[in-house]
Amino acid sequence: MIHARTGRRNGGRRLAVFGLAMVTVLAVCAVFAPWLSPQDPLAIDPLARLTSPNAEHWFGTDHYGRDTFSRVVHGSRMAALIGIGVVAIALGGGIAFGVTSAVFPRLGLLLMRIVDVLMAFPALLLALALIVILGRGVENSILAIGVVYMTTTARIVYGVSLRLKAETWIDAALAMGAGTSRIVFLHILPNLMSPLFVQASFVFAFAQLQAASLDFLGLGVPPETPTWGNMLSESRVYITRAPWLLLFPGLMIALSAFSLNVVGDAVRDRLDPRLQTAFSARGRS
Amino acid sequence: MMGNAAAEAPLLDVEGLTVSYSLPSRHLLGLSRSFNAVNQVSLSIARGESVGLVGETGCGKSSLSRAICGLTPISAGRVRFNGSDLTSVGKVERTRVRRDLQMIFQDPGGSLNPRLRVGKLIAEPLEIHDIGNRKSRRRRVLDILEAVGLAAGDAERYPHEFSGGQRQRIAIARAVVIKPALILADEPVSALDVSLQAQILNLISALRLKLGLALLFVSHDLNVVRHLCDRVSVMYLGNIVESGPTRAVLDSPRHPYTRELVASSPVPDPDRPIRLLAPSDDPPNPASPPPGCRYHPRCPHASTLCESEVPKPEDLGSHHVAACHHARRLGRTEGMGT
Amino acid sequence: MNALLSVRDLLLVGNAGVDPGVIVDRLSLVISEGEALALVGESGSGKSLTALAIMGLLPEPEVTVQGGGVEFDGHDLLLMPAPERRKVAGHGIAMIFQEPMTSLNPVMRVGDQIVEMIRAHESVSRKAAVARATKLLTAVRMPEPALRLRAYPHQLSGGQRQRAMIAMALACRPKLLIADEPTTALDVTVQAHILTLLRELQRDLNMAMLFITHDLGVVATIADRVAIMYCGRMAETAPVHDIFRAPAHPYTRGLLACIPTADRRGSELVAIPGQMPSPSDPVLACRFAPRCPRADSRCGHVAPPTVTISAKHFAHCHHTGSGCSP
Amino acid sequence: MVRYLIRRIGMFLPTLLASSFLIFAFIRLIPGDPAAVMLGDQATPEAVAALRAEMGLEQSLLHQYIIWLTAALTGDLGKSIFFQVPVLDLIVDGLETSVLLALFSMVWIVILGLPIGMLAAARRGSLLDQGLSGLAMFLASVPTFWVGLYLILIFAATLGWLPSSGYPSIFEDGGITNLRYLLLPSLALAAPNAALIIRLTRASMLDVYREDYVRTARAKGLHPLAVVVRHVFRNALLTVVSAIGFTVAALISEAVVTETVFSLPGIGRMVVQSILRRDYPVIQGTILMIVLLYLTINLVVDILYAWLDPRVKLR
Amino acid sequence: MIIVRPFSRFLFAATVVTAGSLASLAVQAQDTLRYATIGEPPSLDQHVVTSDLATTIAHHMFEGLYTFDANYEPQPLLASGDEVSDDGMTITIHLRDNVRFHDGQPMTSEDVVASLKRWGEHGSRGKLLFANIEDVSASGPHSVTLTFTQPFGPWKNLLAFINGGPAIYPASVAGGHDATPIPTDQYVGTGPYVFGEWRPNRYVELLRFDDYESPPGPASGYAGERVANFERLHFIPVPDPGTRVNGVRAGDYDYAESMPSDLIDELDADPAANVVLNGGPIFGLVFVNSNAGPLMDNVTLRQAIQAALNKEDALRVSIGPEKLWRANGSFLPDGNAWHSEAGTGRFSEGDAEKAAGLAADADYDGTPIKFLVSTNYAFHYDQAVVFTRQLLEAGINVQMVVVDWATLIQKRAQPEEWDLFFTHHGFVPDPILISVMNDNYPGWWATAEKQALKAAFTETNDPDARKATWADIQALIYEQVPTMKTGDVYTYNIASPALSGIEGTTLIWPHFWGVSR
Repeated sequence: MIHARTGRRNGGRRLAVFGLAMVTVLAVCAVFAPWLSPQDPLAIDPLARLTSPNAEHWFGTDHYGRDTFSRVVHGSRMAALIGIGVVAIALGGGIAFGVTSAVFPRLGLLLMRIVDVLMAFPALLLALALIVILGRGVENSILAIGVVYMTTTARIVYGVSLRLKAETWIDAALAMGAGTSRIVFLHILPNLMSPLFVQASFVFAFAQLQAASLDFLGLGVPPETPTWGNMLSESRVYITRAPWLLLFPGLMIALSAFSLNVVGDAVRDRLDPRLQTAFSARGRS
Repeated sequence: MMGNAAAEAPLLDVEGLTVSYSLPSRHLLGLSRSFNAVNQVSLSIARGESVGLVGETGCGKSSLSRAICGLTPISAGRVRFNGSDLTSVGKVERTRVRRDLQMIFQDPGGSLNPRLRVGKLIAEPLEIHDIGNRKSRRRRVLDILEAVGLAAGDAERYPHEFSGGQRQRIAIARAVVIKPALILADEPVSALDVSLQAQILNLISALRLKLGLALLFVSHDLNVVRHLCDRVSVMYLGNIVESGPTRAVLDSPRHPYTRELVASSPVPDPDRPIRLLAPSDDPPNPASPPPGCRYHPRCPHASTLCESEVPKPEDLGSHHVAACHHARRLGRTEGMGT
Repeated sequence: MNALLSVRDLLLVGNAGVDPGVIVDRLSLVISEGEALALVGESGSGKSLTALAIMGLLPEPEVTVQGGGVEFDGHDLLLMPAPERRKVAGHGIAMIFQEPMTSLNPVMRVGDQIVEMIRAHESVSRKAAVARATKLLTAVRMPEPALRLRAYPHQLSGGQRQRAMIAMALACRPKLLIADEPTTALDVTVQAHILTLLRELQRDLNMAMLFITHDLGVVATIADRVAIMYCGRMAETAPVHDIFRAPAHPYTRGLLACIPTADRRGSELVAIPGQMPSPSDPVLACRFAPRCPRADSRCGHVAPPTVTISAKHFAHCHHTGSGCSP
Repeated sequence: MVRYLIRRIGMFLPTLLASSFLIFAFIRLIPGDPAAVMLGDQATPEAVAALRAEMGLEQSLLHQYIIWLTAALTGDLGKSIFFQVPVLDLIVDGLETSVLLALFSMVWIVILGLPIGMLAAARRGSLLDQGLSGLAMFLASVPTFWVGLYLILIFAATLGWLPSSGYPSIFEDGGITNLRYLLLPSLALAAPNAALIIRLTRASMLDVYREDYVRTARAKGLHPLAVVVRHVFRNALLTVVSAIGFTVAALISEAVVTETVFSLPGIGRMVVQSILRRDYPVIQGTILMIVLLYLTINLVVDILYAWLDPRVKLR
Repeated sequence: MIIVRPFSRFLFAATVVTAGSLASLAVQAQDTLRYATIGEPPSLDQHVVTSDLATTIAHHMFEGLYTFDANYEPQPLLASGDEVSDDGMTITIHLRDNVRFHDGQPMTSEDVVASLKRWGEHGSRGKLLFANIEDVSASGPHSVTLTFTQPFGPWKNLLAFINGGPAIYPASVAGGHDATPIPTDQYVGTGPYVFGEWRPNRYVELLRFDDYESPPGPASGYAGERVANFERLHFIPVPDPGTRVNGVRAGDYDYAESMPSDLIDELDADPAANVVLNGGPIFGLVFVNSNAGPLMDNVTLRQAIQAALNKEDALRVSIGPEKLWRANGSFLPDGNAWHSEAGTGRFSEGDAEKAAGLAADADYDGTPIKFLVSTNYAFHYDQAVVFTRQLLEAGINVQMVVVDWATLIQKRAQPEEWDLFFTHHGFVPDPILISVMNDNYPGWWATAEKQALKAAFTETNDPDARKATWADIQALIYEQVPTMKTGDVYTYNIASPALSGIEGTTLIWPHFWGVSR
């Protein structure tokens, strides 16, 4: 009768506000990176290598003498690009696979078996395999991670679509004589939007982690591109010599994933507390 | 010619309708089993008539109504509606014919897509059947909203902004906006509180009178059926065991199951307590019905004949039909009404 | 008869969620030993929460007791420390619920759940507890009780599950059984059996019963006395015959007029217009006033008095005096 | 139960077969010539060509697949091009590390995830709950390798409490105490997944707590601990158990990174190294083994689930 | 509050107990030296494998006829002495007669002949020598005669260079294999350590050879006495440099190679690690494609590229501390006999204007120039990044193609895939071993001028003549730009302070005879 989830609401809301603020800051960084960063993120200064944070270089410099702050700011741009790309592929493919499978059960059986097979590969391995085939590159990183999360998204979309299909209003529409396209576009897709928004925020968050892992293994975005993962990968030997080089990009990855998770969580709680188990926070990793 | 023929023939004529569901096989390589949720049921409704379909959970009443609406595939039998055989006509024709057959569901919230505004929801049947233009549809929506007791402004709101009773009004508005000939209502008031239930029952009655609708009313509540329906059919385990004029069937039931049902139904009168006619409430398993008369394991009147032979429907006069070997013996003398 | 349970001015407040506000407003009721009281109301009237408050099972902190007292067998339950109160649960008061499908733990055998109940309150051996559980299942007319003891809930039918619930509730011979719509989810034929069983057990064990329902037909079957609630407040309490024969409160009358019966066939039902306000809506002195055919300006401003119709018949309304029975 | 088992295993085999084909096909699409890599910087083209021929790289793809699969079925996954030893030997050796690492991590996940999740659920809404939930969310958002680097820095390089890297087999010198080599890596690997389990445990405890049967249990006057342990926990565990499937997948996946950071001789690092060396047979064999492992664990999880939930096995 | 407090106390206690169980005592294997390598060698077969890592491991078990002393002078190892005929065409090498293989068999001239022949036929470095050799034969049980087609100066250096060099295997092993590396079960050598086992992904294990007969004389460089103090050597692959550093600090490894240059000051100051500099510098080389593409025969454009590069900047960025690099144009370092300043004026001009002018002279039209570089070696990548930016500033459109090392090796063999590629070269005692001297090495530099000078270089035994010719070759390299040296890099390793006998500088590869704990 009365939802028993309200207890965490205040704390949850504070966290969600923080998350939303962080996401906004990151988005602003991504859009206005060239204006926000005080220096060219690629400019090399051999005489200012590995300087610790100071007034000129807020986050210090790396071993090229490049300004870490500027690189971190520019990194948000790649993070956003990868996140958006991965979400687009994961959701686009996931919706196509999932909804088609739910609406055409026979075809669905086959499609979902394909998804099953892809899901039999642990995520990073699948991404790794795809990267190795496709070669390093921003697009290929996006594609590889996108395919990984497409499988989970397809599963979720399939599940939610099946549940929607069992809803009385679909029966009602069918009883009225509604055709397949009407069912799909008017009755299923709009109702998928909020769960998909939640899924999108989680995919966005975990795309950051996967991309960072690929970069770290040296199989992600080309190393000359300033991404947080590349920055970590390049400077991991300086963990004692120049700890700021690991601290800031690492924190950025964590914060971006964290804030998106928090936002997704809050939205899910708002939408339907019972969805909790349908969306695992981590999805696949 | 056409008009005459249609007037004489029943609006809905269901003959030998069977709905079967398959079950996973017991053994890995065994044949898949199936059971008949609806077993060779025949039923007809004339124009403007209201017929009640009564039974308990798992008796097949929902499967029957869903099959008539085309939501569940039919395994055998025929459904004629408005002169067309819905089981044999093409898809386009079937959609056209179905225009005159609309459905109302039990759960007033669930039958309305939460993402669509009420105006859009009500206009949906008009859109599907391509009736009128945007403007005329809009007008009809507003008219019908008023007819069901809602305000014109409600067209812009979403279903979740309404209470249960109001949502059922919306569902009814949607069902009647297209001016159908028959409404199939599957337990439309059982989820509502008694004060709202009365409002909705009154609304259905009023609309029926105004629009000359025929009604197939599926319910487990004898009081409601008694109130609303001209005729009633009682289902047990996929079969119609008794049917006839409401008063005749419910006041002097001839089938032992109907008698049990009537005796079990509580009446708001402390002087008319419920009575137990069957020895137990052992639930029937629809997937493996007993041989012979399906009711015999619970029946206080069962004889050896009942264990082996399926009773045939028998007309006991004035269209009162019962499928029981002992229907004549269980005569009016043991009438149930007080 | 002695008052076994008395609820005084119970005030339940919803703190957050969909409907913040006063949910149960200074409700009082009394149940005597061996008496069956039906608490009647529509959904949202607060009848279930009242029962949960008595049991100490409110979904806190969403709903909390903000005032009043619950006295059972001479002890104030609300002031009792938790361990003692747990002793009352089961021993003194037991409860059964509406959904027999979900009220039993799906991964625990039925027998174990009954045994758990027995052993929580009495130090008996497991074997003895099992034997008693078998007896209890027989007492509630469970078919093949020994077999059902080892079954999981999903292997039982709805009626059987409710029988198991009843067996569990009766395990420690409670003085009061609270039954929260125990038959609403069941088919009428099953309901008839469960109601009959409850009635018999209640009389045989001389157990008091608080039976919560919205179905006046069921009330007529099960109750000695009836309390009608509307929107968190008591509307009318009376012996069962008086409620049906001489309802005093307009709401009670309206409810009775709503029910389609053989006598009213074909004619329009006299529906109560409008709908029940939610606890968050502004509060009028009489909550039923907006829907009441007899309401006047007094009803909006002056709290309705408690009118004594007869010794055991009370109504809370300005307009009980005149009016017709349905 | 038997029927359930058979049906579940019936799903397992086709998936495995389809995966094996995918693995084989994937690997062949990778650019890079294993022969050239193997012979090194100063190799002549003729030597490379000769080696290619010797390694069977010139035959048709399907032919290579069938040969590979038939051999794989008999346990022969080929010979490592780089090490010139049977792939199976490499995998078996690597499995000790990887399986122990995963087990160790699972232990962390369970002993950290379940109690903390339960605690957070018990103190729902409190500052403690907010803190723990926030922390869990943060840990789930931190890259494992980052955690690993800091763990090495703190516990190995600075404090010197634990070994920084590597893992000598427990069958070698040091025996069972060699497990200390896995403490830090397993902690790094467990952190984000434990965070997931914390969140999941908390959520499903709260979900179950709202179930009617928990209310029934409380109505029975049971001690709260009995309610939690016998009624809430067992049912909440169902959700958690079903999550173990993808937790294991996550462990395997992230082990690739963790084993690289900690220089563990496991199959995860072997995949990465073999990709860099273009050691086809090893890549194929290892990924096949990982997929097999993963599918098997999922099978076990499902069976465990069926065992925990009587509703499943009778269906 | 749903659950009572005693429950959370219980949880707390459980957590504490768990944390307590973490403590565990370290156990150290006293007689094992643990060496953290950057990875795993492809094979330890010295004849055909030129990997430095392979040599680091293998020179403990395989020995050649000669080796280098601390002054990079070749000294006898398995040989006891040699005689060179006056015309320089016949060389007789005398072998020590007390040498035993690990399988217990004595080493004879037959084994030496078989080993030299396999090396000469299939080893890339062996081919350099054998191109001038007519015949190798045993001239006694412990003496071998090499007959040359023409005098060949660098013969002893080539025989002493064990990396890709003439390790002596038993005749049964050497005679039975071609270019394919010999399998591990046939690793039979003469060195102070015996092959133990190779546990892929875990370690390569060498065991002390108890019947080892050390060469005479005091230890100097690799020459002289060899004493094996450790019972076993473990070469453990630890690809992550940070992990190697922390591993030595934490005591998990006794020795770790290839340290990040920026950490040298920190490690120098760290009592938990001793810094060991590598003796010979390595140097980066950017090869230019002489076979295809826009740079194939456009020497002016090559010079434009060369002029644009400021190698000092690149070195500073990629290496950092100045003591670890020299912006040195000479292919061999200062102090080495082969040092020469010829042509080095063009080494690091860093003159964008001049480069742009040269590019214009070369009719450069902005065609993209593909620069192949891998990330496996940080300094390749780092320097390539700097060069790319310098070239872009000079208007030369360079595009980096970043791949992993395996792909680079594959791609560089295909002339149409690249225009420039980055690699590095280890220290060599004789310039003939520098890869650019090999006509078949990718880049395929084989101009007539080169061929003439190369012939002159190898035909004489006279050291001064050879040095002069080498200076000419170096000048020609700066003129024709087949490759661009990027400067000397001194790598370093770290050792546990517990080790004694480790010198501050390695000769080329670290060695662990004469070292103890």
